[in-house]
Amino acid sequence: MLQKPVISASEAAAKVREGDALMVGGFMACGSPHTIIQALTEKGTRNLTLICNDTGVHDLKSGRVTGVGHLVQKRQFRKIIASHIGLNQETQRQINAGETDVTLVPQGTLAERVRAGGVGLGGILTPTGLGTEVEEGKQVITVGDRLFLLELPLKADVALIKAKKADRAGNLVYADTARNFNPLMAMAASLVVAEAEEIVEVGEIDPNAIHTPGIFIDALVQAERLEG
Amino acid sequence: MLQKPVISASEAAAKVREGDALMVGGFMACGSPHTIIQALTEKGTRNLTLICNDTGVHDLKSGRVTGVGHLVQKRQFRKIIASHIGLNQETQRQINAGETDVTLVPQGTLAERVRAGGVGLGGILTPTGLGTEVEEGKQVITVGDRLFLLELPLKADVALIKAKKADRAGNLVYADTARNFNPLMAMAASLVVAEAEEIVEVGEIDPNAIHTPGIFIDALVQAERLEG
Amino acid sequence: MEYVANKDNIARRIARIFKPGNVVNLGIGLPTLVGNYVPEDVTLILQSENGMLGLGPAPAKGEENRDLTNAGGAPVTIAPGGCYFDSAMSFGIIRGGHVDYTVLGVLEVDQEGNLANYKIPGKMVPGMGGAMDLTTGSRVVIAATLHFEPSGASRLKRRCTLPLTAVREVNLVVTDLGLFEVMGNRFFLREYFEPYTPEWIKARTDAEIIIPNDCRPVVF
Amino acid sequence: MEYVANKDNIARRIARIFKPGNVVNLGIGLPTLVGNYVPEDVTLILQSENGMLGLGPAPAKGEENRDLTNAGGAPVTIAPGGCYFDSAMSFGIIRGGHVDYTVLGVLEVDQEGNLANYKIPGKMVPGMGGAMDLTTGSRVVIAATLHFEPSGASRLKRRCTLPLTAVREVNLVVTDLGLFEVMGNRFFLREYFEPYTPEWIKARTDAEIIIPNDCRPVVF
Repeated sequence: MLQKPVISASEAAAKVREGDALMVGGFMACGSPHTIIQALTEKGTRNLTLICNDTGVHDLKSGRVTGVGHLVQKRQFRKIIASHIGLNQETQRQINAGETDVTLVPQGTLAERVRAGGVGLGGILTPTGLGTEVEEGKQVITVGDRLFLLELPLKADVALIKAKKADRAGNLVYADTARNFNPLMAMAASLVVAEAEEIVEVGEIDPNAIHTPGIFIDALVQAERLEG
Repeated sequence: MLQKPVISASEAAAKVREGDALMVGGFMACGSPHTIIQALTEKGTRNLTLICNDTGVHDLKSGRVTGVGHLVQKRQFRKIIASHIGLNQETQRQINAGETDVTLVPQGTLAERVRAGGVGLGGILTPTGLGTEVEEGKQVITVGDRLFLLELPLKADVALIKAKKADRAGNLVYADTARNFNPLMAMAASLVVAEAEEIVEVGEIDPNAIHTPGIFIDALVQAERLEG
Repeated sequence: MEYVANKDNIARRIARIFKPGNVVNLGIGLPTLVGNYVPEDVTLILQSENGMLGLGPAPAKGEENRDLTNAGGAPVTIAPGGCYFDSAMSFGIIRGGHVDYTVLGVLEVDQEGNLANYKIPGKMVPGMGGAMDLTTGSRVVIAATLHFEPSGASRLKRRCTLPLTAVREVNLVVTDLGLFEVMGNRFFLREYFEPYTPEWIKARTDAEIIIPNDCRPVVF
Repeated sequence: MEYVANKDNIARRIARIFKPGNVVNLGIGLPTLVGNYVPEDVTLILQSENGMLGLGPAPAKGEENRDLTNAGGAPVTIAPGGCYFDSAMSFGIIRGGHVDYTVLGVLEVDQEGNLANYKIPGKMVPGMGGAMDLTTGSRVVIAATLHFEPSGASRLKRRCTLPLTAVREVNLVVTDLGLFEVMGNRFFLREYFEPYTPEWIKARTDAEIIIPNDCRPVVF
């Protein structure tokens, strides 16, 4: 089994290019790759499209910012695809000011769209969003006497994800609710960098306990920043 | 967390009724619930529809039969949905004799259809089977400049699955390649009985290592027959 | 008779709907209160859409696990027999009909069973998060809400005016005035909180309300 | 010149196509032989569609694990760094384009890149198993087959006559006569096995064969 390179957070950030579609794992910053996010914030790469469950927290009063909220704050995104932005007041401000294009996607649909991108489906039919604004512009497919929305796959140029443990072959194990979108995004991007709290030798993880097979992972980063 | 009943194999078999759609886990009998299969063979319930990856082995010369092949041999199915029947000569014979209606489904499509049934999707779009006999009678959906087959969800009345270990809440862990269709079928049937080699107390399985959440499981059976 | 907002009554009444072993998703905010009132002999399996079954209470100060939060990002614990999974599985559980009850707050709910809770155009666009899937997929959808908006208008409408979260998915509405069942494009007042009376409630509610013969006061 | 069937030559030539780290699925039968000839310095990651990456060699007698088989149901082992998953993930890997090469046997393959290997109507209906997904999803599809049917007809056709497994998905065909690339609805003979000559091969093959200037003998 070939070993995957272990690179620095700034090397990981350098793999994200102007204009890229970028998936970032995490749910309200739980399970986000904070070390790489910090490096990407410092690098300041712009015109990115973000695909993420949410945009973390940004409280304009207290100044508290978490997760990909740091990248939003530096206006590195021209477009955001997320299910929830309610706790990030800066995202809300950017929408109202017309600075950033935000598309809201139901969370379960977002998960299936990312999965579909990873597993080669041309789309999935879901009842979620029928009869709501989410239906706008979409094919409605009839199956028997039921209607469904056709939701299309999402793919990205780069996915930045976070694991609890990785082996050198790139096999990943996540912890608790920090799993969330990480295993889905691992499948759906051309280049995938996984930040891990612990990087162990090949063979040290039970093959039945691996959540993400190493073949999806292009490089590993040792996590240094576990919150933020 | 409520405990799930541990029942006998014959009690499990009695839950399958004449005419039921029945999912059975396993891949060439690896990971099949052999103890329950034996009980159901003895009970002889008929007119069932089988949904299974394959029909195991049945070598008419040697008389060797494995997995759901035992049920095929007793002609308990009027319909079989599977991806492969090549090593079961009795299934082949029943097709040729017009005794059993067999629908062949590409294996990846079968997996996604069972998953779709379990996770509430109205269908999935796959490129697999386009331009082949698999396309017959199906909606072809255009997305951009690509064509896909619309494949519909599969559900069952009863699923009989096999785990390595279960806790009393029904949480399951599978071993090695004996996992295969078991976790998918666990989600897609009205009633799910899991046969397990080991049944432990709640709390004895790491919540991050659980493959199938206990909420899907209605009853457990202690495995006694591990092959066949 | 004067109206006094009472969130706890809503939570207490909803808490008595469940049976042991039910799989329940409690939304952030008012619905979270429901957890405080579930009878001791009713063990629920709480689903949290960020990826767990067996959601437990908040940890003691200093015992927080940064990898274990609820859907609002707050630290929680896991109950014995619980487990973790990814977001596709989490919403597979939800969309697939494996959640018995979802309890969620609303901005508006109408007598057709529509609800609105994710967007006030031009004002607030928090996003639907998991709400659209939860309302579409759960077997029973319970809207938990104060009966009146701050302006005094009832949140129970003939027709929602805000962008919908889901169409015809609400089964029960529990407010601090009573418990309403949505049936045949009407609200049926099944129970009411004393000292309010069915007539008082009907008079102050925008939507059409049916008062069946067996309508009765809530008894705890 | 007399034709002598030679499966090993097919396997040996295919085995030299891969680069270290490639994810490869080898079908049951002839393709399985390929594993015997992969150079020692080329570590492949073998995918087995019944649910594993890191397929290892057969276990020693008495060391079989009944929970660990290949897609044919035969006992195997797992290589270091390998892992297990369910059938949805397995075919997600395949359909999603994460398998670099799939090698599979065929009954017929044609110059448009179509292949047939799962059904002879009225005679044999084993089912497609994973073959349709493997040919549709893998980045490069290699058909591995003896050049001739038992009847003497070539398996490389202008147009398949049997029910198709996949349409226009075959990239390479390796037979015991040579290595053919499918391009622009033709077979390009890139390499041939001596003592056969390109002209000899072309004369005995049903399909249209282009012999490019740089066509050369296979050298091991």
